[in-house]
Amino acid sequence: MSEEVKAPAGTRMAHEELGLDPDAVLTMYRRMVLARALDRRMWVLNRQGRAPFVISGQGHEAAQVAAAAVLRPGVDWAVPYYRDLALCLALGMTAREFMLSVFARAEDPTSGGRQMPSHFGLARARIVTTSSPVATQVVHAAGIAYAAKVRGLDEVVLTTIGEGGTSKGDWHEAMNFAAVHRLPLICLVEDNDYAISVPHRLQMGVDSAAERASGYGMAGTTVDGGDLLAVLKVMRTAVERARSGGGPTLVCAKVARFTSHSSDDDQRRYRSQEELETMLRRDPIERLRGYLLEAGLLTEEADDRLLQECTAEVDEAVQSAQEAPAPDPADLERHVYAAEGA
Amino acid sequence: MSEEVKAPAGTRMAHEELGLDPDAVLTMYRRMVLARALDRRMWVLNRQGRAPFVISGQGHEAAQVAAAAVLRPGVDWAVPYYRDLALCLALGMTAREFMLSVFARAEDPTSGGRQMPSHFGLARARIVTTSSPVATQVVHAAGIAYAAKVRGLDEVVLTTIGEGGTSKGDWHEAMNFAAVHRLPLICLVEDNDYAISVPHRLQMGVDSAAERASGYGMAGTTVDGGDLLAVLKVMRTAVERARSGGGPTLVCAKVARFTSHSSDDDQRRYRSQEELETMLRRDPIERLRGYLLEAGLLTEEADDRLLQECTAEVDEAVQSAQEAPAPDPADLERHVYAAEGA
Amino acid sequence: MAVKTLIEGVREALDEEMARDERVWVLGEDVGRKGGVFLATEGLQEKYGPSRVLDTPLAESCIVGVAIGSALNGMIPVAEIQFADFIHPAFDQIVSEAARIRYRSNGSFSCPIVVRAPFGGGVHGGLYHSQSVEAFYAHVPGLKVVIPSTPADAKGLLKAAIRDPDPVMFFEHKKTYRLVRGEVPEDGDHLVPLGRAAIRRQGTSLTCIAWGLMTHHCLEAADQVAAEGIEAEVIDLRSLRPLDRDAILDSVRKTARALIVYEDNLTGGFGAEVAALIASDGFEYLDAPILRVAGPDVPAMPFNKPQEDAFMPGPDKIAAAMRKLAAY
Amino acid sequence: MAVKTLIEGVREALDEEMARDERVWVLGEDVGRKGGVFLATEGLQEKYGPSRVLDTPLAESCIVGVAIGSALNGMIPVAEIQFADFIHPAFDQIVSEAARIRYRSNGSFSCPIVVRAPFGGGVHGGLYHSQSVEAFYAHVPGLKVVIPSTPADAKGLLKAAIRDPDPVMFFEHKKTYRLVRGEVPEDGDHLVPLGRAAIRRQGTSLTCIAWGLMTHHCLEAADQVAAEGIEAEVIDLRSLRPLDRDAILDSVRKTARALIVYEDNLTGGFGAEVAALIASDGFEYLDAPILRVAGPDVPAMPFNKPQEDAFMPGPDKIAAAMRKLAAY
Ligand SMILES: Cc1ncc(C[n+]2csc(CCOP(=O)(O)OP(=O)(O)O)c2C)c(N)n1
Ligand SMILES: Cc1ncc(C[n+]2csc(CCOP(=O)(O)OP(=O)(O)O)c2C)c(N)n1
Ligand SMILES: [Mg+2]
Ligand SMILES: [Mg+2]
Repeated sequence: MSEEVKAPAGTRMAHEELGLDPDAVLTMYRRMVLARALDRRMWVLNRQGRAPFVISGQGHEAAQVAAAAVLRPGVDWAVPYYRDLALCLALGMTAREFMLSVFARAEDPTSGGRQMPSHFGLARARIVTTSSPVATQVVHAAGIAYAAKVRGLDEVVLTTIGEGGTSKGDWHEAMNFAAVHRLPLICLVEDNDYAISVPHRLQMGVDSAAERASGYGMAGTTVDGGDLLAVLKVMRTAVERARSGGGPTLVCAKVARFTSHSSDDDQRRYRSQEELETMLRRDPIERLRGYLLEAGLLTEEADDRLLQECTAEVDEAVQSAQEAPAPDPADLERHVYAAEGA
Repeated sequence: MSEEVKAPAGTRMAHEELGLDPDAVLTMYRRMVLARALDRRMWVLNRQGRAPFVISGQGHEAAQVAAAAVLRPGVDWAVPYYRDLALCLALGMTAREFMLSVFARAEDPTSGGRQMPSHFGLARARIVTTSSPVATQVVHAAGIAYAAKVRGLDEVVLTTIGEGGTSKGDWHEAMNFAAVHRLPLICLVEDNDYAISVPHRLQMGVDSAAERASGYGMAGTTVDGGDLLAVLKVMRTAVERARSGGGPTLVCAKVARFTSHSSDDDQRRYRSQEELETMLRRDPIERLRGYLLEAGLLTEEADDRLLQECTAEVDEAVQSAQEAPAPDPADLERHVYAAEGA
Repeated sequence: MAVKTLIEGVREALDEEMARDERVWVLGEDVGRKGGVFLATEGLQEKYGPSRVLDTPLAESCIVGVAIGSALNGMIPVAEIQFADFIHPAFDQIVSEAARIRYRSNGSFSCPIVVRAPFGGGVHGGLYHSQSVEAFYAHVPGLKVVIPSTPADAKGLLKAAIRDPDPVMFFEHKKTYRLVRGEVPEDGDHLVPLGRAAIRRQGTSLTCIAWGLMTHHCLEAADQVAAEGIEAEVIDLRSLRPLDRDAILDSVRKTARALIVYEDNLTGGFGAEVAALIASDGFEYLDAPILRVAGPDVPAMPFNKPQEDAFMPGPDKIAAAMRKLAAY
Repeated sequence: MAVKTLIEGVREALDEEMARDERVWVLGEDVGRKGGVFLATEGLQEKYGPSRVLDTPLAESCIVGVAIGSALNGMIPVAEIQFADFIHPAFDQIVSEAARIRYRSNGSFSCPIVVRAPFGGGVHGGLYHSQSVEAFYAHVPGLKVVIPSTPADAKGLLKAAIRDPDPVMFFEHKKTYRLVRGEVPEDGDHLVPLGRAAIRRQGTSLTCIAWGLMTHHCLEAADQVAAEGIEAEVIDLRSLRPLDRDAILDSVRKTARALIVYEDNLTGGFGAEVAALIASDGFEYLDAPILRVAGPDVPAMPFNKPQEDAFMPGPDKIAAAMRKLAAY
């Protein structure tokens, strides 16, 4: 799409400052749009009674796609949490693979339909298997990073968590360990102001979890998570620090949670109409779209085309996943332990 | 002893700055000396095979006695840890009561000889029952402080912990909770550079745990824990903050661990002779003694007398505790639950 | 008496006890404005204020530890753990602390707390929203462990738990919340004593021992086999700790056959203790092996329906075991 | 073969496996310079360096979580928990994470870790340095639970645990560390397979099932009653999970009487599962009730000697139960 670029004369745009060519920015944009389309579709499926449970990342896409952009998939590690659909797609999970988990199909590469959807994991992409208990993953990430360091491997580990999750002991223990050993770890806090219904001010006494970084002896930054390029810049610094032995970084990206916590929640019970309206204006995709249009990197027509492509991809994923076979009850007892002799 | 005061003309001494009269300072000194004498004696008992396990607070006395001095015993709460002999004595535990626990006697008011010595607790003095797992007590302290706040009681809660203990998730969860609710809580970290054999630099990536305070949104201070009056000053500020609704304070007092971790440890295995010698020079009692002598608050003779008094108190405590009856095996199953109908 | 759901029984107990005694308070994730993810605490924050119905940070060890501390300072906390699956981070606070405060202080401190948690599967909760955790706690001296299976019991047992001077783990099966309806006494002093089992169905052919949702599955199974002349006595334990030994042994003395049913993983589940008790103290009454029907030994209940169904000890599996036992 | 202590068996296993496979590493509190509070890791840091023998911060959940992470990235960690009493903060990492990584990922990830912890009492350890915790973990599918009772087994089982592709909880009774001596094969490939019990004494009068220190107490008791013509067969389970069902049932088939002995609190201890197994699958062989001798249901072992002794299931109590059982 680079033929459509029309950079305004005389000014250096943010993506240029970052040395990004138009394709790179558009690729990220596309990832966000695809994630959003998939995410929206799963809510439709939920309302139709075809997906018993969904939990989504709408509003978090810019932070996730920027974080993914600094990783080398299959080399660096991602230890995500349930909102990270855009992150996982950007790291190589396909739309169909995701839909297989939404429908809990046998082929679902994450868990064979054993886990709830959005409990990500994909071995080939080094997306580590995750669970529901909040914050346990952060400690695994520290362990992976420790192994990388001890084994002398050039690997960086990204882990993500909500701001609520930073209240857990595991988060603290992992941050401290990572700081003591100056591990190649980045902890991205996706701060959407709520932990289900619990607002930020009841969760912590500071504005940003990143304020805790110095208390561990590590670098910390708070960034506007609705601004893809701003997050990208911060993540680049973090990943360079990690690669060069400078130790871990704690990044807090301020994002918006567009949907209720999950399909079992209704956020209108605890957020006012007014608050919801203001919040919904913080759309990272709209924002990037505006930027791209303004920068002349995108036209309305190209955008329509892109949306259609994404929708088609989603349609296909849904259809194919829907048709895939359900798990066999006879497999219930498989993989509790390694198979004998395996 | 106030007749012995000879304040040097023209200069205001540190205790005067704090508005302390000589008796107040000498009382604190006496508490430190008594704690040290008791503590030393228990090691003797251990070597004689009369006390199977001891763990002590030698080197920590100034910080503890200063902390106790700002509390109102029986009104304010103390949630201590195992090094807090001086703290507990200052809050009203008697030497005999302590020795009852060293000998695991039935009368031991802490646990009836059920717990290891130095697992403090004394209901009448509002010293809360404590256990061995590190850091659990800090969360209880937060809960006590929450209750005080909600019930509108004018109570302050002091809790103590080693620097190693700050690595635990429970410590983090409690600090965060206390900060969110601006609780009347003081957490005193007695930082003696080691957690058994693990040195400070492997425990945390910062010089002082108090550097974490701002990350919770609370006040934090690091203080020379060998300097009684310096700690007292910090603790006064903290307690005033707590009483006036200003929320919690994290105080890190740098102290020395004179003894091995416990009678089961030998610190020569992991600390060099040189390091040990330097460390042993950081004696808070010697330091205060020097100050008192210089300030004319104490004479050598008065000091000798005081030491004799303390030794006599220890002798009596040991003898009386030694003679007290052992627990009855028939009581093994008591107090698992409240007695029926109680 | 009005017919209510089990969760209404829970809510009424909380409401009445909070109204009766201002020391009683509730804490947990989302218990305030939202009223809890299952709405067990709905309306309580409006009524009693945010200090007594507190939305805590996301930290289970903190929730239980703060509860303990508040109990030490004169309050009576009812801590909600959002799902029993997430109680594990609080294991140390429960087992090392709450359970031992009385014992370790030789009776000079006590810990009157209640920890409530929804447990159990069959609600497409997947591996981490379906677990049974009662065996871990029923093993711990110093704790009491209670599981209601009817709305009236939910109310009466919870009220008794709140008034109990010791720590009580109160587990509510998620699937019973709205499925199970029944009359609930309006009486503010409707208390069901901890430690007493209830005989839900009289029978002479065999004794079937269960708790929570499984009580209902056993009753269904009993109905199935009754047509074949097998009369199962169904005992709902209600308290696992203290355990109503007499109720179990009296029934086995009568029937000479025992079947224990639980949803938790078979091996090391609490049903093992019930079996062990019968095998020692009730051995002379027995005419047949002691059977157990329980969840299989897989880490937990899968999310997908076919495997979730395969995991669940349902009425059919239970009826089959009843037939086998009766025919022995 | 040289005669060694049990803890020497542990140390040799670690040393040999670290020498054999550079992926193996050790982490825990004080395992480095100090060599562990019981000296299980003495000398290893000097030999293998501080990265492979790591003194961690004081944080058990971190120790286990980091172990898990390192296993996901190609290492084989042996995490030491200083005392089993302090494993509770890591409960969530062990139960929700380590035990389920294989299952929840449908086999695409695995978690080959070993968690070692000294457990048990009789060492004036008081309430928090004496506990038995095996029942909690033996209940958890996805974990293996191993307890050696001899130096040779300590070595062979630990080596097997390190080579096992799944998470293994390895509990060592503190009192056996130096008290129990025995020949230890020098062979670097001396492996004792997990899941196989050992018959420590042959007998026909009754079957006595135990693990850890209790094995030795049972053997002493068996010697006591042998003079009276009671020949007890003593089975040392060695693995609680997987459980050697055949060894247990074969022996009971022969003796018709079963006694289960454990130090942990009676109610809900792992012996309940053994009893339940015999009561279902071995019922036909039984001529007598299944007896258990175990720790009383008090929170833990007091520090003072009289109550510590009263807690302990010692040879006399066991012998008394053997007599009772044989006379039935
Ligand atoms: C240990 C644990 N406790 C409770 C829960 C239930 N729960 C799931 S998500 C969630 C809120 C998480 O909030 P936050 O960390 O801010 O992430 P967000 O969902 O806002 O992205 C809670 C309480 C859980 N999964 N794990
Ligand atoms: C949860 C837990 N883990 C391990 C231990 C064993 N242990 C007892 S004291 C201690 C070191 C504590 O160090 P620190 O907190 O610095 O306090 P200090 O003893 O130096 O005063 C350890 C590891 C314990 N008691 N609890
Ligand atoms: Mg959030
Ligand atoms: Mg220390």
